[in-house]
Amino acid sequence: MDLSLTPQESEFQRQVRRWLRRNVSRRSPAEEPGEYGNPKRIAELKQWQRKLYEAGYVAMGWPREYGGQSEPGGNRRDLLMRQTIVNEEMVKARAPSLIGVMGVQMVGPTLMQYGTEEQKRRFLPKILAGEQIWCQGYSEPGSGSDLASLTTRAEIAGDFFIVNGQKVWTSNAQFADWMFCLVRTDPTAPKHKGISYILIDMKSPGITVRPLVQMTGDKGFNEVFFEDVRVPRANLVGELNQGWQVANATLSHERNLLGSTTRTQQMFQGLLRLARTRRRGGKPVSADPAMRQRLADLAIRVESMKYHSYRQLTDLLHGRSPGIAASVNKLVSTELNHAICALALEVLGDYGMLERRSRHVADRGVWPYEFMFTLGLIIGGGTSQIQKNIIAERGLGLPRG
Amino acid sequence: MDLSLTPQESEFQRQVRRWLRRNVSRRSPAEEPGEYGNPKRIAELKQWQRKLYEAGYVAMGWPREYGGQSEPGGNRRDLLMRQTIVNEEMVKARAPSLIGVMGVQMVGPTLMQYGTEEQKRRFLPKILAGEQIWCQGYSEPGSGSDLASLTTRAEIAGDFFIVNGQKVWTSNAQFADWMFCLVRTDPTAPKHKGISYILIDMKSPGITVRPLVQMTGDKGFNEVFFEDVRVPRANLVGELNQGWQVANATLSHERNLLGSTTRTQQMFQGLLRLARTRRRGGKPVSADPAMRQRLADLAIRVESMKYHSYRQLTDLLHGRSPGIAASVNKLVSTELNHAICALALEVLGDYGMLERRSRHVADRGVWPYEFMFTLGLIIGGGTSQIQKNIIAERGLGLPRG
Amino acid sequence: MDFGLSDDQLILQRSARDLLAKECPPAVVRRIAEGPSGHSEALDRRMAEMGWTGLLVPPASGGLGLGMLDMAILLAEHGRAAVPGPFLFSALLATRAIVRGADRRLKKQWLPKLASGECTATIALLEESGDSAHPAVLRSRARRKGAAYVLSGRKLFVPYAHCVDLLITACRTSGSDGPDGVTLFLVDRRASGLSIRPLETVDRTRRVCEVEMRRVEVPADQLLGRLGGGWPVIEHLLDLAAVGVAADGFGGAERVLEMAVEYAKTRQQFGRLIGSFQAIKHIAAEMVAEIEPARSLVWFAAYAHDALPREARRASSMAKAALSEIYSRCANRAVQIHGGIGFTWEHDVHFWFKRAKWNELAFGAPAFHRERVAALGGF
Amino acid sequence: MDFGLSDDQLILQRSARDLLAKECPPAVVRRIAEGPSGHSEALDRRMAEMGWTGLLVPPASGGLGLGMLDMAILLAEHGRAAVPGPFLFSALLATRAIVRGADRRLKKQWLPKLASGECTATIALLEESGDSAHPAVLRSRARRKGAAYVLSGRKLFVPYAHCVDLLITACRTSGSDGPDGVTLFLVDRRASGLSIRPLETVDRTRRVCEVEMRRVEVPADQLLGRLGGGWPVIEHLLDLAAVGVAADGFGGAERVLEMAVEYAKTRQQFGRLIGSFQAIKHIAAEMVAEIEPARSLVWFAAYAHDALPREARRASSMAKAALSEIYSRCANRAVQIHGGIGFTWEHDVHFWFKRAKWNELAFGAPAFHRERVAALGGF
Repeated sequence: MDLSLTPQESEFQRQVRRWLRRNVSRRSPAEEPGEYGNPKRIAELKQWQRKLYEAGYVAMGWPREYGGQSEPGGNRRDLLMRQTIVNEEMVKARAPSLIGVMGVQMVGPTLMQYGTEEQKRRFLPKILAGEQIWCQGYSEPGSGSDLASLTTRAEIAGDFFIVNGQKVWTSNAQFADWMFCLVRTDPTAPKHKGISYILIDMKSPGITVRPLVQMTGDKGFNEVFFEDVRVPRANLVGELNQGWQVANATLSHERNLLGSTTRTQQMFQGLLRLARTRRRGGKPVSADPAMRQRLADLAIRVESMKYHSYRQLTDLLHGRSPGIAASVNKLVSTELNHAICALALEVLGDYGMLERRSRHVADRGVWPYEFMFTLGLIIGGGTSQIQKNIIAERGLGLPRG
Repeated sequence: MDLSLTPQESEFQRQVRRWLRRNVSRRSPAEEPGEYGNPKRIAELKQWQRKLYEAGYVAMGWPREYGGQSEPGGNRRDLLMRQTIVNEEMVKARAPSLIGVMGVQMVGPTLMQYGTEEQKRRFLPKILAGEQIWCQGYSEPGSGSDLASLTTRAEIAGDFFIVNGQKVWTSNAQFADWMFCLVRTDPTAPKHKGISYILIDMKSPGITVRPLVQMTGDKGFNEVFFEDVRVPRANLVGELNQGWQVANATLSHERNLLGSTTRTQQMFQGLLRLARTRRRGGKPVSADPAMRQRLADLAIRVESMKYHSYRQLTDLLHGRSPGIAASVNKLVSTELNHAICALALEVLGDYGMLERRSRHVADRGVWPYEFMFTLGLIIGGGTSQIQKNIIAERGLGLPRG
Repeated sequence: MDFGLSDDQLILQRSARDLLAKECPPAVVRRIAEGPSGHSEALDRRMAEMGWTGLLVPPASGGLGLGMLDMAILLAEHGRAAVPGPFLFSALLATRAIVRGADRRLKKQWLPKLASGECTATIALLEESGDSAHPAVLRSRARRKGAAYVLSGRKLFVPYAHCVDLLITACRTSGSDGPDGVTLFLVDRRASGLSIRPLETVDRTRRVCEVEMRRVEVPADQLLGRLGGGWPVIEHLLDLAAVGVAADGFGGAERVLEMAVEYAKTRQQFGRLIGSFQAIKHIAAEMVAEIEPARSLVWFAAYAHDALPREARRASSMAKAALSEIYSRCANRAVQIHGGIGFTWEHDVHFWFKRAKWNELAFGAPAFHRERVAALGGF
Repeated sequence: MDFGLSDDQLILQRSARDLLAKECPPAVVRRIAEGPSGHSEALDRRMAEMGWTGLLVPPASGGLGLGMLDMAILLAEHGRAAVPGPFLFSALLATRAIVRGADRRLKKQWLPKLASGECTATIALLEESGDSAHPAVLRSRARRKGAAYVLSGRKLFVPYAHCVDLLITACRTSGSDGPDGVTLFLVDRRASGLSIRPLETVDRTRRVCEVEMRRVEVPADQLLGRLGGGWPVIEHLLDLAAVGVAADGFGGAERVLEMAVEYAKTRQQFGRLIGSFQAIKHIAAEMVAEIEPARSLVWFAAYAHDALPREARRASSMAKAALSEIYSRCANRAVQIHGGIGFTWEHDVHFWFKRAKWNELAFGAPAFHRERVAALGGF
């Protein structure tokens, strides 16, 4: 165990800090609730990802030929470490996160594992540069937790799949360029065995995106309808009808993404600032002993997830398998984030119920927004119940129901 | 809604108080951990029940011909109210509870519903007077939560059942006179349809009682072995092979017993005394704001169960069905009692781990004892999981798994 | 000893449930929630016709002269239906402020109008500190000027100030920081110098406003009770608010449980109804186990206001602390049982989810009330 | 950046697990728990042979010279096995008290013997108040008399005082109520005037005693560190105890989870394995979700003692607060998964259940440590 940085890493950390100080604008803070509804903001965020990428700060661990910095020689451990430094400094600097995160963290790693050489070259560099925003076509109205029951079908006609059906809860579909999508290619096979994983250009004719309004009032996710949408067979990832396996790889990346501890730390810091500055009965809220208990309880849970992520990073550096860690991360982090927001609302009292557009709102309304949004994340990406099933069955080997 | 007592009830309350003041000895307090291991104490407690009974304070609502005070004319409501007053005053006076509680609260009501006239006359008066201590022969090594899978069998031979098999977790079997027992009388029928409910004299030849030691170190419950035990057919309650229905009546009484709120109130009062008298950092523990939050939280839960029991009493007085109330009572009360004990241990700190025999022990060691015992009650009488199943399926009509 | 509802109360409960099911179904809640004013005049009128606005008003002043338990029964139905509008603030809080605090003249002036629904009112207590428990944080001031008082200051989180007729407003009338310097005034919403700006809130079934008072002249005869005598009335109002919100929360918790159970009985996943999964069953059962005993806590607190005044404050805080958390937890679970659809605007459950949070935070969060329970219980 | 165990540490972990599985299986725990002394000389000797008693002793004094992380790894294995005996108090706390607080002479006198297991020690800090966090509650006194100090007073909850050789005892040596009046002495267990009475405890894998000191003469050269300099050492010991107990709790929590899972894989009810019920699965999964991240908290706290001393106190409290509750909750769930059998003396799980409670309460309950986390975090 050694949590210190090497002199090189420290130097790199200083570089990153300097760069962020220069490039993170005070006016475009990390936490802007519901920002994905605003086209101008989307353009800014794409621009921001390009800038980060050009500075060499996005997905460094990817192979050089696909836009990363990893060499066959094996600087991968070094790069993973640097990436961690970048991610941490971004949180500290309250920099906006990557708008193309589903590309970078979900479809990218999946393509590296299952994609053809041509697919990798075609998509990966653009994913990194923020040129291609991706969305995920998994859930359907009839298949949420029971993902494998999906019915969107893709029939093969010559060199194309002809896709018909509907997806739902598709975050970012309203501005995404591409979708990674699960479709049924063999309706006669058992449900897990007739699914394929294909990449769909969102500009294809026959696609209709209809925004769904979230309980926050934002249009963050969508219904996506496919009517005879033609998708080249070259966009198949992995084998035909073997999409379930590919999908699971992405799901695990999704769980890690939703279970990101940097986000949690950022939220807790915000809560602490709030509790220290808001006053009740003439004292800062953070001086109230009962409140201190609850703040400390959250602090401990946040810190344990931080060290837990260090441990997982170490495992990754050593090439050890993470097991069901992604499910634990997803389960714990989403519930923890929601708990942080709930306490923030309590700190705020009546102010906690003010909408972000309202006068007198605190922290631009991020707390009630995130309070709701984090509940959505407890549900999305596999509900807490599903994660518990996974942990019990795959992690502990308990028999399937 | 009217929580006041009538002048008659108030007068009765004063009578009860006076009686208890005269008859509750300071030296035989209510809370004597593990007292059922001690034969002298058992004799005392039987004596105490007889005294209570002779004073007219036990199961007043039972019909006069079976030892109660209820007349065909219909003074039952009045008696139920008086019984409630007695029960509350007994808690306040910290009087020992009934040793024959399983008779009075479980088999008694069941016999009144399902027993023959002869059975009622034979058993009920002795149950009340504390002459007959009863135990419950339900659980078996292979059938705990899945009670209906029991295998102790009773074959009919002339006027007798011949019983063979084994029961387990049989509280009080070591000194009980009688057992109400579930036996399989038709091994070929579906599991719920081949069970009968019979009454077994514990002095019958062929019965072996082997005490089990609880985690508290006490011998509170037992294994009971039956080897060709002859039980007269006259001891069958209800129809042959219809015992499951009878058993369920008893189970519901058991849940109410385990969910008794008077016990909960007594425990909470004890916790509060403790928190007010124990000191930390120069102040009573109850002055610590974080501790006050937790005490108040428990106080609220305790009080809500108290009023909840008033509501159930009112429903009973009006002859309304309690529905799944017994399951809610059992689930909530046992968890609440355990939580009260857990907080008491925290108030005590290192003192909380002292055994009842130890020097320096607080409150005669009742807290760690009850901390364990209440966990046993979360498990016994249908685990919390089983109660939740019942509430969901019978109460909410959710489909069976 | 009777811990139950009378026949009249059962009728009140039933008629309220029926009326609200008809006049305030989720579609109406949605329409009002999405609209600018946050209430429906038609619905408000219907409720007045039912006599609900006069529930607590003595018969002599044209009301039904009923008690807090009746009001709690009614408010539980409001909570079930998530009724939007000023009812809680007008028919319970403002009305009781006048019943309790005003002299005969003021009662005669206002109670008949409040009872009939001709006039509505609200209470303006909170200011920037967001703290209603400490008199010292009150900054608004009233100064005598001839036959009037001149009020200046800024109130926040004033429910429905934008649409009621009357604001019962707390101001400081002496140099003292203590409770004896606080006076209540009945302020006409249309008074000159008063500017009212709605604040946007997450719970769209409750609306609150910022109220700016710039030298607002209030006739001296609109002083409620004694000069400097406002604080005990405010404390009483907060107790009533605690019970009222708890009752609302009880009804709301029952409703979200029903919504969740209904959904679980129709939604299929993995080839079976999700309600057949033990995880879902147990979540629902835990909701029952919280809601059922809590009902009695609400009833008792309301009853205490009617019959056991010395227990009323503690019982009110108990009910508020418990129901705040229970409603929030139940709403959270109900959303989770609904899955993705529960997170959409399109589905109704979020209206209850947000109302649960408002209920939790307004009039003192659970920790505040628990500390009061401890203090009043002599811990 | 490496948040993991070194190869040496993995070997230590593996060899400890193997040894304890062999030498301290549940049958041995039971035998010791049911016996009067609460430890096994044979087992203690084996542990000394492994070098564990000297783990923290510098090589110059015959120890292994390893750090707190190594000790935490070892103690987690002790927790897994629920090892009874004075190890934690002797090899961690008393040893570190000497390593940290004693001068060269005392170190030379005691460390080699502690390292070899020839001598064992404990710490005698608590008194009737049961409070270790405030110097003011210390009542035992030591007065200089020639070449000796004379100690009088009563200590409570002194772990294994009945069987160790040396008691590191806190006494007041000045009139001051503050920390500067506290001094530590090395007291021979056989000293005249010392009477030791075991107290009966629920957790039979930990034994504590009452220690009465009646004019016990201790040579002045057995004063640990400076006169009046005991308090910082005590504070350091409490931090170490927090980490040590947390590590024990981590191992214990892992073990009860394993026991529960094993049982759920073999016990049938309703015609299926109980581990196939979603309710059981989810309870087990919740245990995993608590235990897994908590492991890192323990490692970090131990590592902080080795490498980041400024973070050590806060990290220790974090680990203690978290693992106290996690272990208790996991043990509770494990008993529940076992059902009735889990409530018997005959089944082993209760030894862990009780140890979890001891761990929770000793050296500061969770609320105490959370407040420290808040204070040290500048909340």
